Amino acid sequence: MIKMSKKKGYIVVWAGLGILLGVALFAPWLTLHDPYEQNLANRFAPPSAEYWLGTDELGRCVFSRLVVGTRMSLFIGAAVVSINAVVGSLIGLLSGFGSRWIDALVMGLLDIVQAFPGAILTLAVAGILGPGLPNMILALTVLGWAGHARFVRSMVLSLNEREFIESARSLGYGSFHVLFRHVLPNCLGPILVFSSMEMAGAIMMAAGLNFLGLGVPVSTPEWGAMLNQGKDYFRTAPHLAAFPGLAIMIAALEFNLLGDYLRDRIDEGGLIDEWKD
Amino acid sequence: MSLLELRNVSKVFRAGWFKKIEVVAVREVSLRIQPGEIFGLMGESGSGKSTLGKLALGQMLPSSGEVWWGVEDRLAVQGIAQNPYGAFNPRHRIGFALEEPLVYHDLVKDKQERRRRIGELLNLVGIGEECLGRYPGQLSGGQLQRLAIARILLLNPRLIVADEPTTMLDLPVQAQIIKLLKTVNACTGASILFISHDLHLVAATVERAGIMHGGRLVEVGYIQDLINKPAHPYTKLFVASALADAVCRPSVNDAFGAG
Amino acid sequence: MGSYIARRTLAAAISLAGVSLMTFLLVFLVPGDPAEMVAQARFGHGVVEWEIEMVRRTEGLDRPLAVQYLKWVSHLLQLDLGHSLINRQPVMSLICSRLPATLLLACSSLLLSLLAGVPAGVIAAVKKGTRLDSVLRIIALAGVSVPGFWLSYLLIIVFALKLKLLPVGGYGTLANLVMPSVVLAAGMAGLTARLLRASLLEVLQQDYIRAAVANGLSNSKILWKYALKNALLPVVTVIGLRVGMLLSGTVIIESIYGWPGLGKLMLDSIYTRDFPVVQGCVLVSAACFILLNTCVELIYAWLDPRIRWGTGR
Amino acid sequence: MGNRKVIAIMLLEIRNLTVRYRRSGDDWDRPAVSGLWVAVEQGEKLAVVGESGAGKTTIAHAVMGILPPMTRVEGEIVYRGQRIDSRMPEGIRGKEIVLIPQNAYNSLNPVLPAGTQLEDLQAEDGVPSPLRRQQLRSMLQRVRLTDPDAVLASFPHQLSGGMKQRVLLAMGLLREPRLIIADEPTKGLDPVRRLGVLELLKDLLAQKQQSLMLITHDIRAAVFLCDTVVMMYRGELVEKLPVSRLYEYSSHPYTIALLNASPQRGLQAGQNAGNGISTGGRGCSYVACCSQSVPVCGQERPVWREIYPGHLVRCHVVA
Repeated sequence: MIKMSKKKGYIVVWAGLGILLGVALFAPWLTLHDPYEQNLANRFAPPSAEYWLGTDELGRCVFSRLVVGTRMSLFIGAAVVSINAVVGSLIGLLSGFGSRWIDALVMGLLDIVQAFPGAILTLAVAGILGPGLPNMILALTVLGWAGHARFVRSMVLSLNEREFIESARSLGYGSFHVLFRHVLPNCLGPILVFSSMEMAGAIMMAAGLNFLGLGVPVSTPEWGAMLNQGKDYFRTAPHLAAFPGLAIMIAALEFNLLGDYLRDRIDEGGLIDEWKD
Repeated sequence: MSLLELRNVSKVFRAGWFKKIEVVAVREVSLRIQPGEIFGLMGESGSGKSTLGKLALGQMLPSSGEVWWGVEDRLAVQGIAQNPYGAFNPRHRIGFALEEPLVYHDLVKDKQERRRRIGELLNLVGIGEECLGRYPGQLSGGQLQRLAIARILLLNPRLIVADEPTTMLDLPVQAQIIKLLKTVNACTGASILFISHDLHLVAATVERAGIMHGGRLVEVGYIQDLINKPAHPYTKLFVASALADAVCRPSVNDAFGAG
Repeated sequence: MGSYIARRTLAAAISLAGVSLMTFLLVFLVPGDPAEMVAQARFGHGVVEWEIEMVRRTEGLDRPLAVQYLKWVSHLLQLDLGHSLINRQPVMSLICSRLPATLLLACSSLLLSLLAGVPAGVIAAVKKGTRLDSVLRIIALAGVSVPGFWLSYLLIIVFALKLKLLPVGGYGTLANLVMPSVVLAAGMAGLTARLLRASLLEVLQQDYIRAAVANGLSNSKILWKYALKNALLPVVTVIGLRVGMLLSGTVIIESIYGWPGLGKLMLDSIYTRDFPVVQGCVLVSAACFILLNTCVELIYAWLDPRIRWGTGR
Repeated sequence: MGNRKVIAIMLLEIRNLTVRYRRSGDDWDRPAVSGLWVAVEQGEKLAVVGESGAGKTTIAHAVMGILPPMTRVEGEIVYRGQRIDSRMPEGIRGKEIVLIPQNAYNSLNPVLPAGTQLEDLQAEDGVPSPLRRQQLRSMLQRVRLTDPDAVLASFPHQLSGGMKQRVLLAMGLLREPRLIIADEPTKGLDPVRRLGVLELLKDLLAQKQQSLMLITHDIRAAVFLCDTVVMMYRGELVEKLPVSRLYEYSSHPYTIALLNASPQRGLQAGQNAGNGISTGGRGCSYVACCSQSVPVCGQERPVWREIYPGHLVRCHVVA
């Protein structure tokens, strides 16, 4: 956003999101070659007009694999974040709005779950469960809901202090009505912001697991897995590791920027603080 | 029979983990409010008058003592908040916010009938129908406070607890809201518990009032008596402070007459 | 203050108890029968029924879960984390031999991230809206968004292979420490800069800063004495929480650079399915993390007098 | 007022001040203060009275030079013949002119003890450290804080609201300023505390011949403390008069409406208040809410008229 007005910066953010989603949706039509097709005669080819980003150790087109990998990476990220957001928000709402005992119970659980250094338990769970897409998503959601829950809880607590919630109660509305008609609509925007930033983290974490071979099968066209295969040849064919890594970084950057932008737009009354990155 | 009766009510707040801290906000207060009257509750900040308001609303339970309401339905006790800017959900249009209590409590089934009822009340509080399509953020504090009053009137309250309803508003708007509260009292016969730290405001609004200090209700009486012959030492101090810099004005004596 | 410390210590102990329970339960996530797994490790592949049964008896795996947990905790309290399935070494001594390397790496990268992140955050906030601010913000965001394992390879290619300035990996000298620390510090520094910028901008708008300006205090005094301490408060909490991120980062980075720390031990054990070691690593890193967070909270209390005196929050 | 020759020595003069805040990008708000002329003589006590949003605090911040960065300021602010609007010369801000800020709760730094914050001011003046405590003690006693040493050692959250306000007063008076700008010192106080603050201010100002610019919505406080009152409505001054004439002879419809709306006059609510129809910047700013407006009010901006020595009104109707 150097020398760019805020408005133009936002156009970049939306355009980036559009391109990422577009590539993920139309991946099969955007490839140059079949991403699974091996060509042992043409291994480790450097970037060229035919193979834009070169070929890998089995002669497969890196560009096409990256394009198809977008779909996989975004799908994993979106799946993980949606599960975390739904589970975490429900628990957070319950904790913030329910009785003191429920709140104490949930907070105790959160304190324990968040006493683990985030990714270490995820790694351990993924390692113990073994590779595979469902196992990986499970590992990423075992702890992931906790951040959402704590965030939504603190938001509900601060909304509870607001006059309009108090007056809704004194107008005789029941708890469910207050929760779903008054509290939740005021939480949705901030949850979206939080999720967008979580998405960046989830994409990176998933790529990390795939990089370690603890996620999807190694031959899958997925950014982390491609990096995993490319790392063995990084002295001779650095492009194999460079481009998937770049893709991960761009996707993470995009969702972080989107989160920043949405926060500027949505944040009313400072419900979202800078805690989440 | 009185509309609201507090019998020896106390409220204690407890905090602390290892060391227990106790704060007595309200101490053994007994008070009766008659149907149809406007009762003023004065005191400095921290005197416990807001806590007493919450007890009267039933938003809080007393630590000891009893609160009795002479009403059939809990909905007949309603409050007006200090901050009108926060009284409405920022995501709902005013029209929705006003219809919501009627729909939720199933008071008026017919949509046309609901519209008519809301229109009537808007007329009473002096606000045009065009505000129904607006969001709270687009309205001024005075307008929002009028709408908040209209909203509780939908529920036909018998007792309205107004806790500093004008402190966030400018002087002329303040006067309009006080006037409106008096109109509401006259038209619907609802009693009003008017809580304020401003003696002048209370004097211009109510007939009977009480003064709180340190959680106790130190004196209750007709407002003229409180001002002209205060009995309790704190009442004397309170009244003297409020009048101290106002004595030079010519119209001050008629002001209390006008109350 | 004394009661505050007591309260934090109690909370840390409760967390530690919860963490031990969850770590204990980790092993039951292993697909299949844990007894069979232990037997396989002990007797090689193709174990027979009586061997599994024997392991079940000797290891107490046939007892109720609560009994097993209590036994495990009682061993834990004697600092006994069991034995590796692979080389039969005590897990505790394995971890103790690896822990210093990881702590060294974590500390040096934490220091590095503060040295880069705090000035960057302050400069960006003071120069808000300028080109310098934009550049710093983009660098910070890139730091947060860059995958560490990828950055490692980029650095190796540039500094080890092309420029031949630093060794590709290994342990022992200061030169070995540079690249892994930089990689680990990148995300943390970006986060610190972003948080500090936002928090300082918020503080600079507060009434007490405006009052200090109106009182004619010099700009540098206002920034360093009046604003920065307030601005650091929220940052300290988040940094404490995010040190967990740093510890997690060591797992991958240590493996890439061949750094003989806890992270590499854990990853190697995951690959060889040596679960007692994995369990031990998780537990020890969680304990470190809890200890550290308790320290952070005490620092916070020292920074913020409102907490020190037991009022507020 | 602008064309009058100034004879008395003016301590502070604000000449044709216009301040606009930026909303975003090139979107500027309606001026918070527009075309404002005010002067404070040596020793004068002036009150600026208006409702919230009238632009009172903006004047105070403009004089102190602490407006937020995204603000457009036109006009001149002259202090003892020296312009201070574009660049504040050394040793004036916080020393010759001080601001007693509005929000006592958040105007002391929460992480520093009150004593440190006071001593930082002494350090600016080069007071040697051994003398500092003694000076502070006597200052705090002057603002009627009974236990100065305890206050000096306290963090702001340990002080009550009233004590914080007194510490802020002490900060302001510590350096013997010539002009004190007090921003809403009685806002939100109950009668007992309000009177305490007013009497304290009156005593303190009587001891030294300092000038005061009192910014308030509280007409009674203005009458209590000041000699001159200027009435402000939506960024413009509408009337200037000596306090002695306020109750009987105030003439501008807005001043009258405000006086009548106060509880002492039985709360006569005006016909209309604050729906703020724009006049397109041409007519009188009060025309939309005025009960006495005539057609010319909507077309022409009224000029100042002196209806009595020292009593100026800006209204078409008052002749």
